[in-house]
Amino acid sequence: MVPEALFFSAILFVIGVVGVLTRRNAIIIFMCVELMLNAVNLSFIGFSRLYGASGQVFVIFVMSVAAAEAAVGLAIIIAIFRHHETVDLKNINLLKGWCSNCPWPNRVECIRLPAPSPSWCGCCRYCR
Amino acid sequence: MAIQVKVLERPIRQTSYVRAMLKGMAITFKHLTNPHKVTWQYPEQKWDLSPRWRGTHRMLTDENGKAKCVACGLCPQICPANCIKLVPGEDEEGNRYPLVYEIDEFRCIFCGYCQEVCPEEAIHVGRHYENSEYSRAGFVYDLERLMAQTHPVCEMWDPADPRGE
Amino acid sequence: MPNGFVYEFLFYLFGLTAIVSAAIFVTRRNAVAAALWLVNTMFCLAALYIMMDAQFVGAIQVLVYAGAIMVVFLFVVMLLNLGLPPSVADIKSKGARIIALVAGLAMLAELLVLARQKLPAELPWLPRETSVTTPITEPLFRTYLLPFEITSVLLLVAIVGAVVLAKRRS
Amino acid sequence: MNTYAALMLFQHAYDPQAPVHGAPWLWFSIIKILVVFTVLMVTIAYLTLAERKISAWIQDRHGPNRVGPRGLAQPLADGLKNIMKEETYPSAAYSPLFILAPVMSFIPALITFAVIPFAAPLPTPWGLVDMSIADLPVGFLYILAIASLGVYGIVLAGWSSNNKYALLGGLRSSAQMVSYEVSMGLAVVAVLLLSGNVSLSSIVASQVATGWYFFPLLIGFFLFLVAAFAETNRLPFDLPEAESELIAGYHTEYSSMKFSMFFIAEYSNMTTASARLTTLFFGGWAVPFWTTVDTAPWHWWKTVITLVCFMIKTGFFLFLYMWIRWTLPRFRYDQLMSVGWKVMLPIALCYLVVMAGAILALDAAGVAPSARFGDFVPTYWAILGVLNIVLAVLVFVVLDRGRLVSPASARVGPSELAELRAMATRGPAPAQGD
Repeated sequence: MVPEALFFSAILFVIGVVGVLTRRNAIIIFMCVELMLNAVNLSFIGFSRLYGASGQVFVIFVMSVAAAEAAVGLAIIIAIFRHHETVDLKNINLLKGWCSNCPWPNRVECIRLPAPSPSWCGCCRYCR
Repeated sequence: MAIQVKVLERPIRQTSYVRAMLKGMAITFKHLTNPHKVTWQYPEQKWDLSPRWRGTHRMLTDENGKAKCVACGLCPQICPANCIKLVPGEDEEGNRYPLVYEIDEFRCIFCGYCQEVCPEEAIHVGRHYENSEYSRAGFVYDLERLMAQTHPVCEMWDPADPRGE
Repeated sequence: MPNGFVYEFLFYLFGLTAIVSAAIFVTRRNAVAAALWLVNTMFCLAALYIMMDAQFVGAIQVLVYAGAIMVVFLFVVMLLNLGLPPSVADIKSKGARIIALVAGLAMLAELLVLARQKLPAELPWLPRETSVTTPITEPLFRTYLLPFEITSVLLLVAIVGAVVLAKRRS
Repeated sequence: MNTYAALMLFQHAYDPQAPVHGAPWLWFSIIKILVVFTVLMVTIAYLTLAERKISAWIQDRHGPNRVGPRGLAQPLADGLKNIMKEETYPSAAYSPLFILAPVMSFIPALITFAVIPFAAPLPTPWGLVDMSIADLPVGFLYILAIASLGVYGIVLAGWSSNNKYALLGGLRSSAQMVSYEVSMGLAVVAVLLLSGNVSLSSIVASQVATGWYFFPLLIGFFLFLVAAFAETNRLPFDLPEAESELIAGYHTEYSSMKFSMFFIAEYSNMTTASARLTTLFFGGWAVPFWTTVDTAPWHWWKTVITLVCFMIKTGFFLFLYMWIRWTLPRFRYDQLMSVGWKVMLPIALCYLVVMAGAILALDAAGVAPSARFGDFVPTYWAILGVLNIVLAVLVFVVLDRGRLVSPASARVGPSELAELRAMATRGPAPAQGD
């Protein structure tokens, strides 16, 4: 049954990767990452049938790391949502800077960008 | 309106939640095992009505089985809810009697003025409260129905003490 | 017993259900429905773990993933009111989708090639009388004691970090 | 060969005192599932009647007594009414999940019972039949895992109804259940430390051997009891469905049989929680002071007696649920959260450390778990029990001074309190305006 388990694990992992690449909802991307971790866990369990119970120990480590990751990641998403009122990754691009006509209260900190269209920078919900 | 503030000082021994909880559970257990219950088992066990209870009406009859009413018109006159409909008639001997006598028990406020004002002591409010119908029309009691009621009538005052002293 | 027809049938059933619900999960626009499909995948994985003689991990999988992590996800979705669809548009351009598909297929091919390595024979199953936790506790608390302790510190750090991040500054 | 001879052949092929296996095992499992399901559903139906009767008696009333003799057919009437009522679907609801939610709360509540051993094993001509549907080797973890799934039904019901009260109920319940699950899990780790196994049948067996765990694990039992109340959303923790604040919380929008399923889920959660308390702390099906019944060789009358014993113990906890419901008022939400995180969790953690230390110390001192003082008092049991009583005195007398459940005024700082006191002594303020 181990080859089948590895096969399932590979497909699940790839589904997770494709999800991360194509989705823009931060929460769903997060869940895709969890799916990838699960796929890896499945192959660990499969290998523990071949090499002994250490694989199961690693699954437990992966689960605790996933739990920690979920806690911190969701906290980050909540913090971003408070600021931007969206979880769309298209709008979460702080590193790009801010446009000049952004009505966001922090406009004074904005960097004036040589943007192709002066009315759009996607930095917040007003100039999406 | 002035606001008055009172700061409660609670002794430390009263603030324990667990002890208060156990005390409360003892109280409820005492009630649980107490055989004395306060519920009235209604259809079997009925409430004793006061002699002055004013419920749905009843028309008294004379020894010939006819209504005592002489259609004088005082009760529709005094009725504050205007719920009594009376059409008087007169037979060949000159006795007045009600052709139509209807009381809308939904409009009635059970003040008992009709009984008080009736010179023949014909219309009475009764000691009765179990009246349910399938339609609103069923609550318009006509003369036959008023005469067919058998429940005891209200005593507007104690005959031994008519002025309520 | 582990090689009967019923066993194989159930193994494939759970595996395929896991894959199908994972595929449905990545295509849902509604975040709550997506989360539930993911929970279904995790259940099927727990069943697979149990069928591969890892009962303890199977139970922990349901307890931690389905019972705690996904509930927290749902909680956040509900708290931020992100459940209903039109809030987020996904990557629509054909080019990006093709790139994602190609990348996925390449990775799948790579993984399948790796999985075709010659595998050693499977270990015997644990006898029914032994406690299922014993084979895990030995490596967990002896061989991997240091990683275990580091994980506990990591969890502590994560708790503090989550509280600090999500706290509303007044 | 006639049928009787075939039966005799089968009978000789199996040993009545060895575990049943093969095809008879499958048949017995199916029979056990059907019987347990039926008994559980009937129990739940009559629990609703018991709840109403007990509430009535506590409030000096008679309770339902119209349908059938002494009201015993009332559950049937209720069920019939719920089936015949109209189902309503709110137009704004997300209907797939709206329909799924009652199912999701119903199923975990029922399948928890699968691992609970409810009687001594029954010897049959085909072998020894375990009196639990599936005696999983990870039985205890299974219970924790399934119990943590109960929250889904409530959360989904709250979210899919598209109603703000329902949503708040769902949010509250998910926060509440996640918080109390932690202390629930930690409180029973002590049980696992004592029994040394996570399978429920071996937990019961070790309680038969060394005495029931409620005494040596008194505080663990108390924590588990409180957490079980919180997990089942019963008073004083019924915040998710607080009528006065949230109408009915997550099931505001549900009617007829779908509402009924939430109700059944609540009562079957209560039943399984009581059965869990019985199994983990009160010796499961073991009969007190009668070791003949609790040990092999098994016989059918032993199964019957232990089954009755299990039912009595579970029934006691069910009664406790109702008794507490009709005694205590509901917590405020901040009290609930602070009890969960600031009281239960630290106590559970400290308790775990103390108990692990005590067990380690006893082991180091060379006290065997089976050692006994005199003739029948088990040493382990007595020493840990005394330790727990000391701890209980510490917790309930020293700590419980308006801190476990604090009034609103506890959050007023000393300076504000002084201000309030000054205002109080000044007397009524002069009237404003005219």
